[in-house]
Amino acid sequence: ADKFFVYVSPDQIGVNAFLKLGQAGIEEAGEKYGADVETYESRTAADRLENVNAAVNEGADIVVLLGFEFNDIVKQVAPTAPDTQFLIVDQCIDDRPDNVHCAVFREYEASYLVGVAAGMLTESNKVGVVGALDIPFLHRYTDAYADGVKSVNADASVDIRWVGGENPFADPVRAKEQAVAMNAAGADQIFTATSGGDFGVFEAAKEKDFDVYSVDVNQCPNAPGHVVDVTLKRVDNAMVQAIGAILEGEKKLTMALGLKEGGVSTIALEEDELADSGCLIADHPEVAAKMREVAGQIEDGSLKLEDPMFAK
Amino acid sequence: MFELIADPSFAASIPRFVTPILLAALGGALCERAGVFNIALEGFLLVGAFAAVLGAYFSGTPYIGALTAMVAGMALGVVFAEFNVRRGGDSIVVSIAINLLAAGLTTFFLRAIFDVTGAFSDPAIAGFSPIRLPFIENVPLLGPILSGQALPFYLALLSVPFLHVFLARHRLGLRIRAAGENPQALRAGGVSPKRVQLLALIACGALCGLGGAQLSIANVNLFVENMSAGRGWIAVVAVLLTRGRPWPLFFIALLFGAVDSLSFRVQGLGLAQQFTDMMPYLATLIVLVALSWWRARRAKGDAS
Amino acid sequence: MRIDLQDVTVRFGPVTAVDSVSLGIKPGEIHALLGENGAGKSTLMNALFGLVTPASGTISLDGKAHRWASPQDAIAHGLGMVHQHFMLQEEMTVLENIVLCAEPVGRFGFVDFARARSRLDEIAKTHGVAIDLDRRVGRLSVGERQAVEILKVLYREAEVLILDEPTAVLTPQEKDRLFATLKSFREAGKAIVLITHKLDEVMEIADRVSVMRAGRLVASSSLAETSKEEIARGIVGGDLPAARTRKQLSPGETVLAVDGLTVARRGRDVGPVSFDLRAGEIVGIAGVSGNGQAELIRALTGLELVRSGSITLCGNEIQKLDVEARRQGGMSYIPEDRQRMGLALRASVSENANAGRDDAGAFTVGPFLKHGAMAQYARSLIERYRIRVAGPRASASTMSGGNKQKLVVGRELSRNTPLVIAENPTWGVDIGAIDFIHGELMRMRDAGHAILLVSTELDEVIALSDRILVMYDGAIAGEVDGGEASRDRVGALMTSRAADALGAASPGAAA
Amino acid sequence: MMAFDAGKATRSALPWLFTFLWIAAIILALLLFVGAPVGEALSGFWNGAFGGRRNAYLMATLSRSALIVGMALSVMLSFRAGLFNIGGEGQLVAGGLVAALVGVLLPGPPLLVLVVAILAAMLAGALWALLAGVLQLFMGVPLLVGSLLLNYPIRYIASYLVAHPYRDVQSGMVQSHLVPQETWFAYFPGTRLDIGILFTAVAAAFALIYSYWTVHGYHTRLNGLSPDFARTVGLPVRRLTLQTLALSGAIAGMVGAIAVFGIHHRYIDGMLVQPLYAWTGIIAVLLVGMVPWAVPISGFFFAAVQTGAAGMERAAGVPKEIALVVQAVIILFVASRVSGALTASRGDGDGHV
Ligand SMILES: Nc1ncnc2c1ncn2[C@@H]1O[C@H](COP(=O)(O)OP(=O)(O)OP(=O)(O)O)[C@@H](O)[C@H]1O
Ligand SMILES: Nc1ncnc2c1ncn2[C@@H]1O[C@H](COP(=O)(O)OP(=O)(O)OP(=O)(O)O)[C@@H](O)[C@H]1O
Ligand SMILES: [Mg+2]
Ligand SMILES: [Mg+2]
Repeated sequence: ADKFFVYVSPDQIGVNAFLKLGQAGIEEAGEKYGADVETYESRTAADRLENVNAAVNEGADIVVLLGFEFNDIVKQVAPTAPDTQFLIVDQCIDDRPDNVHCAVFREYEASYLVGVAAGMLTESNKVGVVGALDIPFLHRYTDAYADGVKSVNADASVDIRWVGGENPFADPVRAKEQAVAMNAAGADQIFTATSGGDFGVFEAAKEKDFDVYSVDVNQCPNAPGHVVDVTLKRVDNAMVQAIGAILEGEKKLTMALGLKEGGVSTIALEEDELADSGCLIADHPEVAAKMREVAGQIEDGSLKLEDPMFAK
Repeated sequence: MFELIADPSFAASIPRFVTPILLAALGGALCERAGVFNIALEGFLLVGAFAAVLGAYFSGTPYIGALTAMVAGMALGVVFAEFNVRRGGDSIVVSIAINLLAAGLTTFFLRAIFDVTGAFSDPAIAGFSPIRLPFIENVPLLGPILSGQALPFYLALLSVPFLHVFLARHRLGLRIRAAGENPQALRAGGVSPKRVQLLALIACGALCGLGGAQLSIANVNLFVENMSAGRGWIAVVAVLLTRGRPWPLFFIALLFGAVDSLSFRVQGLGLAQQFTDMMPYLATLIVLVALSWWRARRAKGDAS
Repeated sequence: MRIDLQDVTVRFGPVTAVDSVSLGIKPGEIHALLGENGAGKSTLMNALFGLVTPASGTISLDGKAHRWASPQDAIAHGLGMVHQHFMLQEEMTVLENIVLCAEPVGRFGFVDFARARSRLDEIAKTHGVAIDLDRRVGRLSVGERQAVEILKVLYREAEVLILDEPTAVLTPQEKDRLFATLKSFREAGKAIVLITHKLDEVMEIADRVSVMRAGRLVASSSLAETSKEEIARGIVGGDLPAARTRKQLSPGETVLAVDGLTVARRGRDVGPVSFDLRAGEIVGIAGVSGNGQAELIRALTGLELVRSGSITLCGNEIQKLDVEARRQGGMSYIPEDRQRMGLALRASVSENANAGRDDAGAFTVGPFLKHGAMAQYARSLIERYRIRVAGPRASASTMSGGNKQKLVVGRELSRNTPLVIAENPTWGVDIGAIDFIHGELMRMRDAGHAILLVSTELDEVIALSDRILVMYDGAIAGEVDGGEASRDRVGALMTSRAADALGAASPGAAA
Repeated sequence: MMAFDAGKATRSALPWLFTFLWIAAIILALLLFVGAPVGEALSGFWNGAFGGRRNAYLMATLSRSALIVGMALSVMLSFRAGLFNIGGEGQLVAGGLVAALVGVLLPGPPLLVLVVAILAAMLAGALWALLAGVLQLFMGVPLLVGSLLLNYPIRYIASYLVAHPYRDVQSGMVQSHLVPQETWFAYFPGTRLDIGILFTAVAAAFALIYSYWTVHGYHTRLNGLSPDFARTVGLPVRRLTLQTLALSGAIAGMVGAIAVFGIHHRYIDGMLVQPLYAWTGIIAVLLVGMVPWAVPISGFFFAAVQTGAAGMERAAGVPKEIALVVQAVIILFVASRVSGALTASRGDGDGHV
């Protein structure tokens, strides 16, 4: 092939559904546009820089970078590599040169919807959320979820906890313990955004029999009968679209993808998938209906949500 | 705060935190007593966790999983012995290398065997199910701690008195202590200290392997890279602190497990996660300082 | 059981430690093995015992040739050895030490301690060697430890006993008890090999005497056919150095004054100790090791804190000062443990020679070292003290024990301080080096330095000291004038409970 | 200095050859296990470590080795003094954190800010190391344990500071604000290698001179070889311990500043911990038996193994994890030869005492 795309992940791809989607996206784009593709996985901040440099050095036409971790690096590297196009998925930077493009998501819109469901379904009036690490990005999940809960159930209390520890994005043991602890404290609806830890939360749900919510892709089959709904993030679609636009010569492309653009979603909104999803939401049509209603308000702008990432 | 501690799920979680640390520390204690300075418990645990998943996945039973983990740990013990005991490599160097080797091999085989990076989870991984103890489970405070845990926990509990008696009265236990204290004398008695140290390392590998199995197929049912997540280091500290004596070791491991378990529960009280993460390490430091202060006092008291 | 060593040769790399030695040991005899340091005695016995493998030669028991794979083999065939450096586990009890490596096991490999106890009861009855089986060895005196070693050998039903310098650390009284026990073994028909440097003991107890020099057996005959002088000539390969004569000097002013000094120790404090030391005299401190000498020295040199009392050096109180300040105030120290405290073995000779020098200006410029000046200084020590070593850059670990000791002695004596503390300065070095070191100490004394000599070697203390202080149980038990000192007199003051360790069978000492 | 002896060298050549063959065989076995094309993997490794357009990958290796060698030097100073300070990581983090915070918060001319930040980073590293020393000397916590444990609090303190009070909110990450662009280290012309490596070079020169030619270095070495000996000849052991730890910590702190001003231009949570700079430094030192002149070479070697492994992954799809295995295998075989030899020479002599 005459074109060469490189996807640089910010972390180990592993079971991280989001990063896996990025890999799927680059492969799809490669097929669609006839390009060789490669994936460079990073583990550390230093790796990220080295990988981006290596991608340029290996002559990539388009370097796709997933995650906000690459902002500084792109700022440094892009001006020195005018022949390479950089696509940052998930965040954008100011004062970009022409060869830097962005595609961002408004995950908090979907998280808010999931919060709405949890707020309606809780019987104890206590809900919980576990994030991997107390970082701003994950507040898009945790805070938006909490806001969603409060919007339908002002009395409900939301317990926000973090996995932390030595290995926050892949510590199912601690994730599970957090979920168990929250459940013991009364929470019956728990949202998990813990990457590798999600499995731990699912196990806790199976053992202690409570409802969970998760992120990125349909995880309902991982704990049948316990996952109510998940937020979806269409990284692959976004990537293919953005790469197409870049190949057509677009400069400083910016794509922002929320509910409206179909960049994020939840199972409840996907009426054709709903029945076979294995998600509990299928058994709660009134909740799904409410979620669709709120989604409509968000899409038409009548309900405005703050991006929790920049809060504080 | 009180609510947190009274919560039965807190009590029930303690054994899950304690077991890997305790098993690794008991293994480390055998090495310590045999005069092998093994600070690679982290690596031993990790290999155990991986091998347990491997065995449990392909056999479909957690027992084979635990057995695989123990065998893998024993193999790592042999590697340690080869380089430290037989070739005379510095124990700290060998330990660091073993830790690296464990991290490298587990991630490497994770990718080579299961074709994933980061983590491997599959319904086919057969985990331990909780064992209910008929009468004990109804005892108020102890019930949730002692009943409903996985097999490795009970084995760990039994190991403590067993190792105590073993070191005091068993032929090999005697020789292990001799190898640690005055290997020259053991050699003069016609027993090769190196052989004894090899055996201690193998036993250490088996115990750590079981500890790893608790992490990966009892606490959860999956393997994640670097899953030991510092627990081996805590075990090392426990061994150094107690000079490898089983009973004190048990209480120290219990303390660490409880603090660890407590530490992220207090997140619920609004403490920043960074500070709760710090707690086990600070608790360890405090115990260390207190212990040496107490020892110094006692030594003084003794002399006067 | 009769033992024959035939043409046994042992090599360590290029060194031939034992060179084609043939030796017979008969049952019912005490066979003394003598020779200089490094002559190969221990190595020969280690070969017999399976601790080292001979390059060639055979070992036969009752005419049957054997090759040992390990000491266990030798033990199984009835050999027992008491090593000079005791092979004991301090943290374990006496009983555990005795059964270790020969454990009577019950089910699943657990040790049957009850069976061991009853066996030991019997042994106590037949040979009169008994000791409390539940005490920790770390708390035993030297004599008691030796009893444990002997019990170990008896417990294994040894027919042949090898004792490597068993008497070096014993008081005369303890020695008597040991010899009584050995005689009872001889009557029981056991063969005994006794390695020692002390000719009087050989004359007292041996039936046969063999002498080694430089790895070869130079003489072997029954005691009746030889004489003390002949043996001594055999050991050194020539005539003995003449006995030293001491110049009478009148001691000068007080250099060191110790007053009511007590030092913390586990169990019971050491002290209070008080004594004076004047310029131009050698004061010896004798005593069985473990009676507080080590603590006293550590307190004097600043290595350990003083609990109470005062130390005055050249008129200044120093008990609160650190080691460096005390050394600068006029103290030098030859530590007993040259491997650990006297030298940094992996550093070079030059680095060792220059450590702790007061005249820093002579080998430094600002923060930098003058390697040349350091080497020069090391060379001067090497020459003056006739140290045999490749050169200043050689690693200290390449020197033999005597030469290591000379380096330490040289370094400390050349500081020319008013006070020299010498702790077992000739421990384990051979006759030539001993003579040299004694000469240097006497020379320093004659030049008006004060010397505190601490030694477990009674003969050394008696030969060198102007006054002798005897320590027992953490205090000074008495003082003996150098001129009137005799082994018995000093030995009586050194008397310790340890003398009881070998049982009531032998003539006891008053405790 | 370790004298070079030709006769010894020939005698020890054969075991070294075997060592090398063992390592090669294990690597080969791993490559075959994953079915990687061996030739491509090896050339990918070489290219990834030393090649690239305009030597870009060599520059990456150098950039990595600036930090690894720096940490190795820090560790070497402690270890040679017999101080098992394995808290380099914490000292590194302390330095990096303080450098970034000073860079962000201190107003003034860039050069001044830079100088103050680097000095402050060194001070921070030194203080963190001293804490471990104080714990050992005055509270009886063994240095090995104390220094290890102290790695964790500082890591979480740093994490907290850049997650809450000093977070760059706009970036959405747990990281501090950027330090002013004028304070960034310049690149060598035509490369993406910053001048941080010059600091490491200066530190290396200092460490070598210190170890071989200074009185302080001589004294700490004696203390390292035999603490009992050092005490007996009246060296101020406590002071030496604290001074050495401070020195060692200061170098680690400086390395943190290099990472901030040369590479990341801010403090990002985990940036100094995850790449295992400190542990790699420890290994680099132990691999060569703490011989000072060999330490920078050894550090560079490990940087090359790491970047080379990434190159191998790009070129032949060999999992990068192999680098960890390779490092471990090299350490096991080589270090056991080196330290084995050291122990042997320790034990000789006449056997008395
Ligand atoms: N393991 C060894 N490696 C190298 N050389 C050794 C070893 N053991 C002993 N030697 C050397 O062999 C020679 C004989 O030593 P051996 O210990 O047998 O002497 P010895 O007669 O017992 O002397 P001593 O009176 O000091 O006990 C000495 O030169 C010693 O340094
Ligand atoms: N150069 C050496 N290298 C290694 N090991 C040695 C060396 N010299 C001696 N040894 C070991 O140390 C042991 C004890 O040494 P040695 O024979 O000198 O002591 P000893 O006879 O018990 O004491 P002493 O010399 O006071 O009689 C030897 O048997 C030997 O195994
Ligand atoms: Mg000798
Ligand atoms: Mg000897």
